[in-house]
Amino acid sequence: MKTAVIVFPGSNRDRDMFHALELITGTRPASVWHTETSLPDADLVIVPGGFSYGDYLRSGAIAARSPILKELVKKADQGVKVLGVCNGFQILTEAGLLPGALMRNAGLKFVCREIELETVNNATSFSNAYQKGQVWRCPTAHHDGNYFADAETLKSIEDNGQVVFRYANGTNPNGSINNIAGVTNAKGNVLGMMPHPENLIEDLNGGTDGRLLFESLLAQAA
Amino acid sequence: MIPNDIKITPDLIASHGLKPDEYERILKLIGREPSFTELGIFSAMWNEHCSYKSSKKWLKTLPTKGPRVLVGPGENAGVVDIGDGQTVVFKMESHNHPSYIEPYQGAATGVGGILRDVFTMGARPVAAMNALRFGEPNHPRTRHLVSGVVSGVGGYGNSFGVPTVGGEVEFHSSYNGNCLVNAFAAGLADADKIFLSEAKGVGLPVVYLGAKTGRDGVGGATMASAEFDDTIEEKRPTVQVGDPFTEKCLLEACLELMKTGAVIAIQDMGAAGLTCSAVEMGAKGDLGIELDLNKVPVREENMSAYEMMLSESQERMLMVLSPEKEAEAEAIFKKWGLDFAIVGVTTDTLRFVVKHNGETVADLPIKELGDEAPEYDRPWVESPKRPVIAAADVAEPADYAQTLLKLVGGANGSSRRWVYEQYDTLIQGNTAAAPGGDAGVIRVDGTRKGLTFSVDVNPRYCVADPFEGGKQAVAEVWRNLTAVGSEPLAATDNLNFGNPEKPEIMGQLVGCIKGIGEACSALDFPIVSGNVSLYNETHGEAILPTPAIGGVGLLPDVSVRATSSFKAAGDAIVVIGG
Amino acid sequence: MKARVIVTLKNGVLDPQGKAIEGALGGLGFGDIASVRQGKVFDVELTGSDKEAAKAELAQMCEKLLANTVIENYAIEID
Amino acid sequence: MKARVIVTLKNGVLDPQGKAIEGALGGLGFGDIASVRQGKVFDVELTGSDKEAAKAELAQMCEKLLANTVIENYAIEID
Ligand SMILES: Nc1ncnc2c1ncn2[C@@H]1O[C@H](COP(=O)(O)OP(=O)(O)O)[C@@H](O)[C@H]1O
Repeated sequence: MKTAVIVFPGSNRDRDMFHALELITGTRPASVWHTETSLPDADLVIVPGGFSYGDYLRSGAIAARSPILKELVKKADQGVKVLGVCNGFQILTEAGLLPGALMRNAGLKFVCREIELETVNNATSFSNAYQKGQVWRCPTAHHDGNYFADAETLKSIEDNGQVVFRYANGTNPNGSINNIAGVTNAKGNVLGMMPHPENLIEDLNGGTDGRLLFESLLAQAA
Repeated sequence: MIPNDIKITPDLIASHGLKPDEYERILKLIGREPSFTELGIFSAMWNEHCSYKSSKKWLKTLPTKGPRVLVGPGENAGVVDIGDGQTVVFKMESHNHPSYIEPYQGAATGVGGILRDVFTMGARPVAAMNALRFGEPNHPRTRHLVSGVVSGVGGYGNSFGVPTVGGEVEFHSSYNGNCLVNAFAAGLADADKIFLSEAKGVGLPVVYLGAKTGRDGVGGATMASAEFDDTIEEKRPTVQVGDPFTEKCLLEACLELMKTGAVIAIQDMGAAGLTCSAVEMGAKGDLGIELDLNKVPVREENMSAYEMMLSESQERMLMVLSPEKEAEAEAIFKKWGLDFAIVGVTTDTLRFVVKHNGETVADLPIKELGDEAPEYDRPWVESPKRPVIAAADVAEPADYAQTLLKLVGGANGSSRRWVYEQYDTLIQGNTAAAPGGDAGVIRVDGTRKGLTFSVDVNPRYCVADPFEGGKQAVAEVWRNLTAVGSEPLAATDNLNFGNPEKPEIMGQLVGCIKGIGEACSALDFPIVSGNVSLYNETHGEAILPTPAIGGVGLLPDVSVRATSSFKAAGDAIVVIGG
Repeated sequence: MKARVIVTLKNGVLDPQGKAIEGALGGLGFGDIASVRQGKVFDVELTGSDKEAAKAELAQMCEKLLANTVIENYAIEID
Repeated sequence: MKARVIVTLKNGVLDPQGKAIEGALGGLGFGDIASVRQGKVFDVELTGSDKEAAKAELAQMCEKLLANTVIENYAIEID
């Protein structure tokens, strides 16, 4: 599987993502600087976590307006898979690739904590290695992860099965509506999620639950 | 604009924290009255913060060498060999006074400062810790300080992208008017790619990098060395605001630049930024430095030479670069959106010359600015030892369960999860043990090796018996490191005390340093970096003596280590030790 | 020319910060608060001098960057 | 009664957000921006009806919570 990671000034989980993808796919992803205007040929493009542009103004807002995003929108329209994690999720919503918005955590504080996720839709390229209803561990680390969408949008994403992951067993760390932790676009080729599967992939991390997400993508590409 | 020809009066001298005999020393040194800017430069170089004038004599007694120590105290951070050509670079530093005035920004810029110290040496920061002390939980200011400081530490470190793997939080009434914020950072660098601050070569460009200079914290270094009183309110607008985004860009740009071979010397701008960094680079290299302040990127209009020389604006660096790599260097900084300006040149005159608007506003002997700073052998008295309380003197609790609940429910015994959940403890993907155990553990990226981190001190022990308390702080850090199975390598210290001009406070400082020295010698645990914060007093009341010790250990195989949780019912519980 | 842009949350959009401030003010003993909503203000200095043109440009800035129109409204004031 | 409180950074205090926004607007092709400074706005609904009393109370709220007077100024407007 060919992958690429977009790097913005202020991205800081890009290194974690490079490491995870290299470990799991066996090849190092291409690194794409935010000022570039074309993306390499890849099956999966990742927008990593961090504080792009310091997350000043709104999380992800400034990054969503960088040159490379125009190209990313084009690729997404062509069906290339796009995964945004944490700040990546915020960037994809700001860019209009995903519905809704990510607001300040209900507790107003940055939260770094392991939570539980339920895979509510395992029929996506990002979740097929999980069982439907499977509950798995995943770390979170964010300040603005409180997912919000208006009633109409919410109904449509729920009805379309766009909600892929939900916080389970009362572990919602941020007040997200309907416990939403990860959503796709209508076509299902773009996923945004707040938790960090890339930080739970080897024994050192104390578990490997996050691996299945990448293995889902790998299975698709094979 | 503030002119440079302001008349130097005794009041002005005093307001710069310089004592009359110190001013006499200045007159003798330069053979004339200093200009206003020169007075500012002396005040910055000769205050406690930069000159360590009260503590130097005693700090020299600490063991700082060892087979693994590559760079000891005196540089931006200590450097310790961890095998395979790799090193760990670390230091701890206080930001106590700024955090009391503006807890969020004070703590944030404290973290920013220590991270800069580490990456200035060429190391990528891989772990952070913080040691925090606040007043009583029900003191009216405590809640505000705790919440501001913790979110400030997190706000900066999380955005910068370094995992916080340990720390401590304690409450005691002696910190009611003077909280402590000590930040630790560690980074990794190859042994043959360590960068130092010593300038080399005459006629080379002195380059300014990073954020623009504003009036932030003008006089801040002076403030850090002055006791608090009610006039503190007036000093408020000098607060520095941190910009972790710029710092992250500065990190990436510096590391990228260092790879090109362009960097001859580098020094971060901390307290009294431009002054201390330029003087240090020149003095260490036996060179003069000439600065042209009109080239300094500024954020505000009409900044005077005095203000530029004393500004504490954050996220700035000074470098000496190879001239032939200048264009390459500039391109890297432009890529990261940072300011890049050639602001001066190295000379062979051994003078520190500062020009502004065509006028020479300072012309001082560069080595003497540092070397001739006053050094005091302050009078001290041995602290009266508090009586030892024998176990038999303490009544047995009537109800053990109640007592236990009281202990774990108290401010100093309860879980610190509320604090460390606000810190990103996992970023970089190498965290093997996050806060909550004896020591934080990270994997050395790309290897099987692990590094372990702990920070500790018990100020109650230090006040009861400074010597024993100092020893104990080192021993506890050592134990934390060995408890996870690592070999302790070296330590850093952050000595927080009251006013050293009082013999009893000086006695605490001396006692603690002696204790630390003795323990470090006995354990082959050298101190490779550190920081001293004195004058931690409010209305004449000093804080408890608080010499925080930060230690680093090495695990040959990070997967082989001990953790503190009980593993199974029925296992035997063993107590070992004396 | 000086302009001020005020960006506020749309009605119906949850405002965790406003809610928390409401609670905190209550806790400080301010009793007569019905609600608090938090927004942003941008003080923008423009080099041009044509007010109408500036207004149009500021509206563009809001649409493109300053406001997230999924959840926010904006208002523009020019001195 | 509706009131609006506007909190802005004092002169000279670094505004990393404003600076980043300035840069981003430039990148989007807005050429004539001299500077951007970001602040906060609080829309407060009060239950009382005495404007003077409200003003005094809002000033108290600013001093105690809404503004960080170390680095920020505040202004109060009542409808
Ligand atoms: N400010 C802090 N930042 C990060 N971790 C902290 C902080 N304060 C305490 N901790 C962590 O919480 C745990 C308990 O702290 P403490 O009670 O001081 O431990 P100990 O008594 O073992 O020294 C430790 O793992 C420590 O690293």
